[in-house]
Amino acid sequence: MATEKDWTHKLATIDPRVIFLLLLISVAAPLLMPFGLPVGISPPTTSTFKFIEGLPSGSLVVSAFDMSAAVAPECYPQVAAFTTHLKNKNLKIIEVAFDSAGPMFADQALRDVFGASKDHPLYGKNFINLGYIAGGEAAMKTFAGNPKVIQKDFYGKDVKDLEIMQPLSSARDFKLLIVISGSQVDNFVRQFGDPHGVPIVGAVTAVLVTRVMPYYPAKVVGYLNGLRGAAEYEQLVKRPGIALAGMDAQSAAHLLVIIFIIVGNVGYIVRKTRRPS
Amino acid sequence: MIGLDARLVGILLSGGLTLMAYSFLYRENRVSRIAEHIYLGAATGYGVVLSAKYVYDNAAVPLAKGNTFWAIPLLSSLLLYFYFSKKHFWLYRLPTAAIIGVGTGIVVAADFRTRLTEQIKATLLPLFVANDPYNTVNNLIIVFGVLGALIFFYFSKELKGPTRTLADFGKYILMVTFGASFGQTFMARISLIIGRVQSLYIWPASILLPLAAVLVGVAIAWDRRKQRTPRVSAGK
Amino acid sequence: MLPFAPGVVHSFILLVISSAVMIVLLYASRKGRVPKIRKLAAIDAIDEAIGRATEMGRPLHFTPGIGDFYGYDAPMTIAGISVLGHVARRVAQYNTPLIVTFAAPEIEPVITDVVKQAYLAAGRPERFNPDSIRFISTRQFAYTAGVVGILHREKVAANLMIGYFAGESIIIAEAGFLAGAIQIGATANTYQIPFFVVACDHVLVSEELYAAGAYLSKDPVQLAAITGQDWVRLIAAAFLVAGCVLATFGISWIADFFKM
Amino acid sequence: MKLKVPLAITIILVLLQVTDYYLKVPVINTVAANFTVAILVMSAIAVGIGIISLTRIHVRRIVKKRPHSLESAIMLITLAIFILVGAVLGSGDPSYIYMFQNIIVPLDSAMFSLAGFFMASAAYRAFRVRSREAMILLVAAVIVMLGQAPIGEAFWSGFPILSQWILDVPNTGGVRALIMGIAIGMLSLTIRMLMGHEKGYLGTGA
Repeated sequence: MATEKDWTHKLATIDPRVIFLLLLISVAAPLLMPFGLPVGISPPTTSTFKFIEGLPSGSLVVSAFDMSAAVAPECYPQVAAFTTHLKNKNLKIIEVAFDSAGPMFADQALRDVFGASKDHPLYGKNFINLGYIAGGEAAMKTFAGNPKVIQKDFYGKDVKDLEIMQPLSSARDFKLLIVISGSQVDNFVRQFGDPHGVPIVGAVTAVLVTRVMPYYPAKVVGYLNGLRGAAEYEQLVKRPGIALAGMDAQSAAHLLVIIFIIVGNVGYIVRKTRRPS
Repeated sequence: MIGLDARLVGILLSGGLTLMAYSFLYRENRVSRIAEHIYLGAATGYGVVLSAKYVYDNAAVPLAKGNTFWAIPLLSSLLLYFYFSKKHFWLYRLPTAAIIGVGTGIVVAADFRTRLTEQIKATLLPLFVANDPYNTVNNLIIVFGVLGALIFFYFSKELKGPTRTLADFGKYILMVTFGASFGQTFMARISLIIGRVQSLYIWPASILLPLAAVLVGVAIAWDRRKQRTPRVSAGK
Repeated sequence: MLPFAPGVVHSFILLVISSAVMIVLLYASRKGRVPKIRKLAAIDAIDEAIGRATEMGRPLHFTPGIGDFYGYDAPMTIAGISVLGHVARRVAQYNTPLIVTFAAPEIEPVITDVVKQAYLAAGRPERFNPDSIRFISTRQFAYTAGVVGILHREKVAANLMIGYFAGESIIIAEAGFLAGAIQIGATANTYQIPFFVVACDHVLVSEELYAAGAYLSKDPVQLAAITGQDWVRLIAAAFLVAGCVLATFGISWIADFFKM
Repeated sequence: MKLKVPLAITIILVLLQVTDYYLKVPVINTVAANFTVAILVMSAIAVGIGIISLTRIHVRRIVKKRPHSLESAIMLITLAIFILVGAVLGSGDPSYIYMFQNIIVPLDSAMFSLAGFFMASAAYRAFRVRSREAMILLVAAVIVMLGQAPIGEAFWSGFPILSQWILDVPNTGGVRALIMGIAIGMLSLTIRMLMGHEKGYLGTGA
């Protein structure tokens, strides 16, 4: 008979805090001492890269920051990677946020990639940070219908005086919409993709990928899958960054959890097979 | 402007708050409670400022410039505040009904298309692809998976016979979906932990790490002394 | 011919048919046709959870999630509030402590109204405690932090999460588990369902959320709406089967209809 | 009156938005667009309700000297600081951004990252081979995890391919069925609302 003190019981009922501690160590250690496992590049990342490569120089691209600060560790490395790509291809970038934290990251991306945001000589000409529009999907609909509905940019400048906004009348003028999101892309497909035919690229958290896939490749032309997608894109734009560094920590953490799942099942199965005897 | 010192203080502050929040993983305690309440105050206050800015920029300014349309939402939303009145409580329902009407209307119209008819359209796959067993099998799994999972939710009666088999297949497909979604999310959440750990490795936040380790050690020793009986395992 | 937006005709036709089917069923039930619905274990478990909190004399926590009244989350919030009405009536009868938390301030008046009316309907208006209705924060994870704190500090016995949830679902559900609460999760946000599946005792999967309020009301007219869901489901399935069979033989009638 | 008027407002606006989506009628499209912006402003104004009741709860807790009143005081002080600084300096001011970056951002990420820890403990506990369903759930989750992290590829190069197949084929089927069902459920709820049977959202408790 299996008793309460039995080893199988112990295996099946490990204190969650032991798991928490080991998980923390498995993430923290490889960040200090990376072991450098190779990262392959997946097709959706390649198609994202190719689509942006194929845009004629000077095309208008909208980066929609529907991201909260909480998903920044996953999404911001993506933003940095593709903003670099947009800059290298000399495309015009309109940054707009549908989450209140978005404008800060939009600003940070400009500073990281261009070296400055609102004080950059090309601000208002090659890129702009329109700031946050409250109201979720309803706001997206309004913006898609008339991007000039926004009166002032994030820094309080009058938007109508800025060169980049002049040719805009509706979302039809956008050559690409990059959705940076940890919540959903369906709303962007509904308000930009379906009614205005704007191609969409998802710079999304790994969670969201299952929700993006039904739209790929018809409405969503490509997507980056969380931190891994960022690590892949960093390789494509030849700008290795924090995403690549994090991949070893990912490997260790995944391995740890799978080991715990196995251990738990060993305890469970042994107890179950013993019981009838 | 913000100088170097402010930057260091910022790193220390955010590192400290991260560790305070993480102390919850050991157990709910005063330190984690303080972090929680700082967070509640800061985040809510920030939300208020952004909402106020939105109303000011997008309604108050246009109204002041003579666009009278904006008086409608501004005034009608004041009815929401009758919520605090005992007598005319119900007046809050008028603006709420408007928000719900518009909010639901937008989503129900678009969703019926995006989530139902577009999905049917995407699933109209041939059940047999000549000389391509791989795609034939995939199509069959998708089509019967969708049908099975749809039927699985059938509310009107318990299913029997072949429809039961189809619904069971649907149930298994749903389980695969849930498992896959869970597996995919895990990487995302680990990314968040990576982000936090990386921020703690930056000097001077790194000096907090040994401090935190000592405090947790003391807390564990304290708890052990207090109750010599074995602690609850696995939660419940 | 109506001036349709491009590519929506098929959807409009199906919307009209589906709505018509549901409306006809509602009218039929008003005339006394009582629809049959199978037992939905996860929804029945709501009453079990209330019973458990009552026995233990500890609070029941209810949250409609972080949703508000517009956009994608609106219907889930509304469905959650509909269940809250039922829950509040029960806890009013049993005098179980109730805590309702939420993240969108505009839903506060509705929630207060629903809970107050429920206490009134149960004949116990004096038992209503205004402190039980708690707006936490508009910000997603600040809300989460607040709820997690409440689950532990107030020793919640039953935790009902019924409405719109996003990334916080696993945090609230696992914190509820660690606090020892019996838990029911319900959301139509598909990619959060797995977290409720692993951490909750019972889960209302996607559309069951929308059926829950009607099911609990036991009102024949509302139950008819659930039957309506089944009819529309069968219509969708019929289109699928016909379309796939035709597609197998290279006939694209149905596919063409969906391009209209 | 107290119910019929709000119900009428809801019905009219739902129908207006549905018509707006399907039909190109300039008058309707313009009116509908104006309403969508108007409700954004209205819900932004509603934030005041939250602040009033939040303050009420915490002040009451402090005044009545209930447990955790120190925490309540901390909450109210931080709340006041964030509102006042934002109101005086504006939300784009460097100091305000500094406060946001160093207080809200780390707490946002720390709180969200708890999900990683909790997924690990939940997976350990729930992924047991108790039934056929549980086994399928477990196997799918583990394969996809191995397909995601580079370590999976290091074990067997097939993991990413198998994981991608799971995501592309069975998962697509499952997700489609779920979201189709949701659209149907949502329609059913809306019809119940419009027919005046589902009144919970008007505060009458279903």
